[in-house]
Amino acid sequence: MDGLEITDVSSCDLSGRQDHRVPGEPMLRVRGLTRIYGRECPDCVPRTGPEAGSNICPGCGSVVACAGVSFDLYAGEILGVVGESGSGKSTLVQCLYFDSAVTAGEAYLRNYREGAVNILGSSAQEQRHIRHHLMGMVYQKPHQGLRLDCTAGGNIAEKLLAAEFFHVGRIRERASELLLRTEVPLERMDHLPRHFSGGMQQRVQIAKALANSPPLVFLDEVTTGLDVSVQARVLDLIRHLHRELGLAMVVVSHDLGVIRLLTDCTLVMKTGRVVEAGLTDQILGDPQHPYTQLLVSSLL
Amino acid sequence: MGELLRVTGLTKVFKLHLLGGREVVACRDIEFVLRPGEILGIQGPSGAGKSTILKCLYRTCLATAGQAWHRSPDGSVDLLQAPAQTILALRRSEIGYVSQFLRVVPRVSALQVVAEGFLCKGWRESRAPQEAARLLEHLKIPADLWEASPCTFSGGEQQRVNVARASAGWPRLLLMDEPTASLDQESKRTVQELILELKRRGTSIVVVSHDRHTFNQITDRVLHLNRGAEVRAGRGREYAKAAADH
Amino acid sequence: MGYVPVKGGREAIEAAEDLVRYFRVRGGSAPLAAQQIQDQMRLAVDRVMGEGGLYAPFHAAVALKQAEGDTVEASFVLRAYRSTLPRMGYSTVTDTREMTVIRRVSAAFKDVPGGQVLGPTRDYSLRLLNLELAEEDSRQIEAFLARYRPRPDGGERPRSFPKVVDMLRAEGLLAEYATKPEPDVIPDLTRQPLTFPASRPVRLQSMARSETGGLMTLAYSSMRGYGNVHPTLGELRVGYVPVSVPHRHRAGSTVAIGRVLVTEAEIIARMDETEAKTSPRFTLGYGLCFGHNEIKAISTAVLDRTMQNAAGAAPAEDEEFVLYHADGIEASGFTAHWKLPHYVTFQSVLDRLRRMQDLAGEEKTQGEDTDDAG
Amino acid sequence: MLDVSRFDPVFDSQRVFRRILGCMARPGKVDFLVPEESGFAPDRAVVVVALTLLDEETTFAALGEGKDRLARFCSLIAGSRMVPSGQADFVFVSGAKACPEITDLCRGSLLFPDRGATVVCRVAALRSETHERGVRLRLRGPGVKGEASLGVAGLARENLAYLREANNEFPLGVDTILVSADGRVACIPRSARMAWD
Amino acid sequence: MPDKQAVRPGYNFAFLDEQTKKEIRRRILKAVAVPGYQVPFASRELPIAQGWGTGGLQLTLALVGPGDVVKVIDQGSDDVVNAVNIRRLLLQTTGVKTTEDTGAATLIQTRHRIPEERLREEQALVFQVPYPEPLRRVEPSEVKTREMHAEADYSRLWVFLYEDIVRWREITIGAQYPVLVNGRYVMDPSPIPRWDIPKLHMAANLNLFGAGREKRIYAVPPYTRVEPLAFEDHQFRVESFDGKHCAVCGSTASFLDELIDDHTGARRHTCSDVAYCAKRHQLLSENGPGAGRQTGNETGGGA
Repeated sequence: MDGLEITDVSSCDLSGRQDHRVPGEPMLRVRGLTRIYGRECPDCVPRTGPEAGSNICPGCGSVVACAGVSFDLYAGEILGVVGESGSGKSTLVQCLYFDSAVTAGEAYLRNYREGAVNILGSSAQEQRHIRHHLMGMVYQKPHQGLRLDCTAGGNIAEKLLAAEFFHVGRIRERASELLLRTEVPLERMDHLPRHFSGGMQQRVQIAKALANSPPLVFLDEVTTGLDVSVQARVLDLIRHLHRELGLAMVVVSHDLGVIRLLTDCTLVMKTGRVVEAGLTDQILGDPQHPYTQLLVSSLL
Repeated sequence: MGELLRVTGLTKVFKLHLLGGREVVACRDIEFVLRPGEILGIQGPSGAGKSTILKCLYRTCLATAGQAWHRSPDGSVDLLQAPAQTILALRRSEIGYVSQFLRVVPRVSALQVVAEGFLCKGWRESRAPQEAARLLEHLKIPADLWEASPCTFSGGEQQRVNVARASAGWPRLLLMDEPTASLDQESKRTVQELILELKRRGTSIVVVSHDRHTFNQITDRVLHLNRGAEVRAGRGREYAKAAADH
Repeated sequence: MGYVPVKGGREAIEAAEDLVRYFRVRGGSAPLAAQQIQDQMRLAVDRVMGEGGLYAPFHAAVALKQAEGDTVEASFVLRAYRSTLPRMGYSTVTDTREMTVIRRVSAAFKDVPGGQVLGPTRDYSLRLLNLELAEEDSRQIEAFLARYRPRPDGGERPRSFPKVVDMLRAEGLLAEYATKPEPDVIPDLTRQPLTFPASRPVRLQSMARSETGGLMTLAYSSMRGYGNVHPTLGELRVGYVPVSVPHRHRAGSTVAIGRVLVTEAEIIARMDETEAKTSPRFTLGYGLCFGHNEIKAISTAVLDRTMQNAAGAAPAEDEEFVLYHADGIEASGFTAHWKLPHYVTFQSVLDRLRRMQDLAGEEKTQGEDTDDAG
Repeated sequence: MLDVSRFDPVFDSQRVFRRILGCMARPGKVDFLVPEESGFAPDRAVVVVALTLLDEETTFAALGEGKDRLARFCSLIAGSRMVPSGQADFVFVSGAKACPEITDLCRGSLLFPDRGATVVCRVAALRSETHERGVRLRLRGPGVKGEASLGVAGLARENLAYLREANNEFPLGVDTILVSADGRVACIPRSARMAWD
Repeated sequence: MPDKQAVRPGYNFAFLDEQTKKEIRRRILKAVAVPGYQVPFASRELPIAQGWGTGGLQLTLALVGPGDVVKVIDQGSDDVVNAVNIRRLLLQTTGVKTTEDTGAATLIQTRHRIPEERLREEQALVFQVPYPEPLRRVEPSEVKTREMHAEADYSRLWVFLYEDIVRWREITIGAQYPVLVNGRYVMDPSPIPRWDIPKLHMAANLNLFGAGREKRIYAVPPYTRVEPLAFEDHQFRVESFDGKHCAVCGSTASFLDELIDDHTGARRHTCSDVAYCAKRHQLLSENGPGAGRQTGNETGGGA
């Protein structure tokens, strides 16, 4: 055949091949996650949500930030969470990263005690341990995830030190590696992020979140507020790191473009509930729920 | 001879909430069988639901009813119902899809786009770019474009990258939606050759095309949607034979 | 060797104590009687009782004498004395409506039921240095007392008044009373550790013992805008309240054991934004302290309200900041502790600095070597 | 129950406290609270602990055998308030019978682990070596050089298991003062790692 | 036996009332049970200023009994004014026996030093603590530092140390070096020099810490792991007295004070632990050079 010289499959080295067919146990299992701010009453959940058109309980005035959220996240997968502001998507990741307490619900992490323990019910010291060893978080605003008065290297060190990595030389090696990867000039390592541009701060934050190679990373509106060109660079970086490190990620964004670019599966949230869940290209191509159709139609 | 894919009762009704819940039937009760190594064409007028069938199979659309049993080495999977993770795994390992338009991430090079197809099918990091290069070369994408993002390419070039990406790693099942649309004659020929090479390597293909010529050249059998979904033999077999003789 | 280790600390301390005494009496004037201080340095005594956390005017007067008039030092002496006293029991809740008022003003209403009672105040006196006082003798005092007759609407005559805040409350303009105290049992700050978040009774107790100047500074920062609550003085009262304790053997009945002079301030502050459910209402800041100390009571009330600001960032809105820093005994003790020897810590820091200098020196030398090589 | 007037509130409580402290600081160490020859009622050692540590500012609960007598005593003499065992600062238990409530006692919080309860547990006898009638505890952790051994008679193994469960997430937990009928004391702070035969 | 004559009439034994002592005793037991954790306590005002040892003193007053022999030191010396003052209060309110001999004491109250002489199992060392919170360096809020302890979240302190090294090539903390107790709590050892830190690790004696103004009690029981925070490649170091020795007893294995001669301006060094120095000095003068076996800081010294 002219022009077509393709190695035969039989001679192809497939030793790196993994069995993709059987996803096995999910890396993170979330069931019925609920977070209510306020006094709470028995009506809070039944009388709020997409049908009620509000997440404020008419009975007691509590805010049902999210309720009954369940999903599975598999190793190496990127899950998107999309919805307008106030839909509860940020609360969801904040709860999973233990920044906010949950009102109800369970979550199991495969590599924490064989996935047998509800991490949302664990004590604060266990949760701290989990988030230092098994999780990373990138917040919307760099100052939420960075200490602007500590050096860039110090910020990365913080995550490593929390995971009991007590060797200055190796910390600096690892920090250099991460900064290189996130395209932050190495000579900025001992400078304060306070003086960095927004995009560079965000890249330092990503480097910090990934410092101890967590299997699970949360990204909360990480490109919101960045210039378009910087946005593209940050998204690129995330994709690149994901492919390279095989992390599982939960990406929260109100921007469907970001969701389409990064994620495999998506949850669509409205007034604290998941109204639709599925493969991202299906959600974008064939949205089922009226709200999702509205969301997608406003994108296209 | 066996079956790779058996589709029964595939129906898709779009419910348009923004239009007051109007329902649009895209296709109804589609049935067909795809055998290993076979190329099945789907033909019909615009709006007959050809693309929808492919989308339902690839799960970018949710079928309203029906089944689509795909036989994979680990057992049979109903592509219309399987959990998202199974679909994702199948997409990575054995099902490819050529959409009508290429949609890629900006700033990612053409070579990388295609290499990723190899990587996720288990090729080694060191080999994938070579394989990707060969595919691009075959599809006559000029080498000086490989490092550029396909976003900047012409429509024809984009479409060839699209085909290359879906073909990367030799999927067991390939769903092609207008693979030769917007291509010049020579490019069409190149793509047709690649399709036949895929078939030679064991890939089974479902193809939707308006291009009667391509269709006639490559398909083994054709599903006619406008005639009550009748299936008849295509002429691809002979074309393939001719090409091989050539 | 000529070196003698530090010895003789005890002798030095004793000599210093003698010197203190000498400095007090060397002028040769007649010794001050504690009673004189109690009578004539009334406000200093009140301040010492408040900050010392012990209602004991005579002891406070002695403490003032011992401290040569330094109120912080005198309160410290009084508090230390208090530590030796066993806790006999707790009084029942005292209702300040039962106060025998000697002074009462409201800035909220022109004509307040019961009227404004200026009482013993300097607020409207011209602050002219009164040199006649330098010459004051007992004959003049006797003459004044013979002339002075308490007026029917003031002075020592007991009266009680309706509370301004009760009137506002009756009109629904002010938040209701909590149905019960915040914690079931009112905690005692002097017996239980201060932890955060602190309950309101703990905050109020803590401020009642705080240093007047410290509280005033913090409250002033709020008034100037750092966490401003826009206060209006609803009512300021000075007077005597009865103190009762539960009867030892007869459950339910109480025994009156005396009365104490207190100053109470209630400030009415801006509407509360957290209780959006109910119709908007004024909020209240409350302050009470021993003795006659209006600055302290008002400062306490302003801070009480300021600390209730949710999610405030100003120092006066941060209960930890206010309660940890306003205690005069603690602050003065630590301020004074810098006078203690720190030889060891300084030696240790010196060691670090020398080491850093050595390292910097090494670096410099290495740099020069490189220069030479180049 | 005992002659309270013979307990000097200043000097006896100081002495008893120092002994309890010595034992708390050295898990496994056995000391005397009351002279061996004093021949007081078996509960005297418990009462001495109560007089030393309880007052109006503490709460307590009494579980198991003799709880009513003890409760009366603690409220009357020490002025301590009786509350449900899950809220009590001090919980008196009798060691011989299984006492599952041990796992539901206040274990403090991560912010304030010191709010965890103190268990005062009555046992038959305490020896720093194996006791012929009892269980041999092996203790490790702060206060112990290597491993300490403690022989306890009259302590149900279930209670040891309950204690271990109550102390399974340091720094949360309860601290135990074991007092024996013959006036001895030994302690198991929550920091101790415990094993038994 | 206590010296009844020295006791000032009208005061409780050991100054504090019994309820107060009980409260402090209960807190001490909790402090011992949770090594390194700071137990809040109500803290009373004493007749010495807060910041001058009221925390340590309250512990000592709650511990002391007629059978005790008490030693009080400040900066290693029994005769510094603050130590004298505290001893005076103890004497006036308890009549208890005091000593300068470390070995003879049952109870030692100290400010800023641990005696050079190794303490024994039955001895208790009470530290006066100005600031009990090791995290105050990086976080001013008590609410937040308490949370950090609750979650064993010490990374910010570690970052502080890391940045110190990046900036100065070494950790700059002089005295009051933070330590990890029993692998769980980071603790402030009070402003003792780094020299004394190794003495806390697996010590035979009970160590109690009291902060009166800050109202905290904490403890390190005997035989408890106490590890200074350090990096694998930046080890903890004690103060260096390389080539220096005590001008009085010749010791090269004790923490030295630096003295400047009034007349000549020359620098000399003497033992900071005066009682230790005196003991060695006496041995030397009785038995000649070589007799003063160095009993002190074998682990810390010279490192």
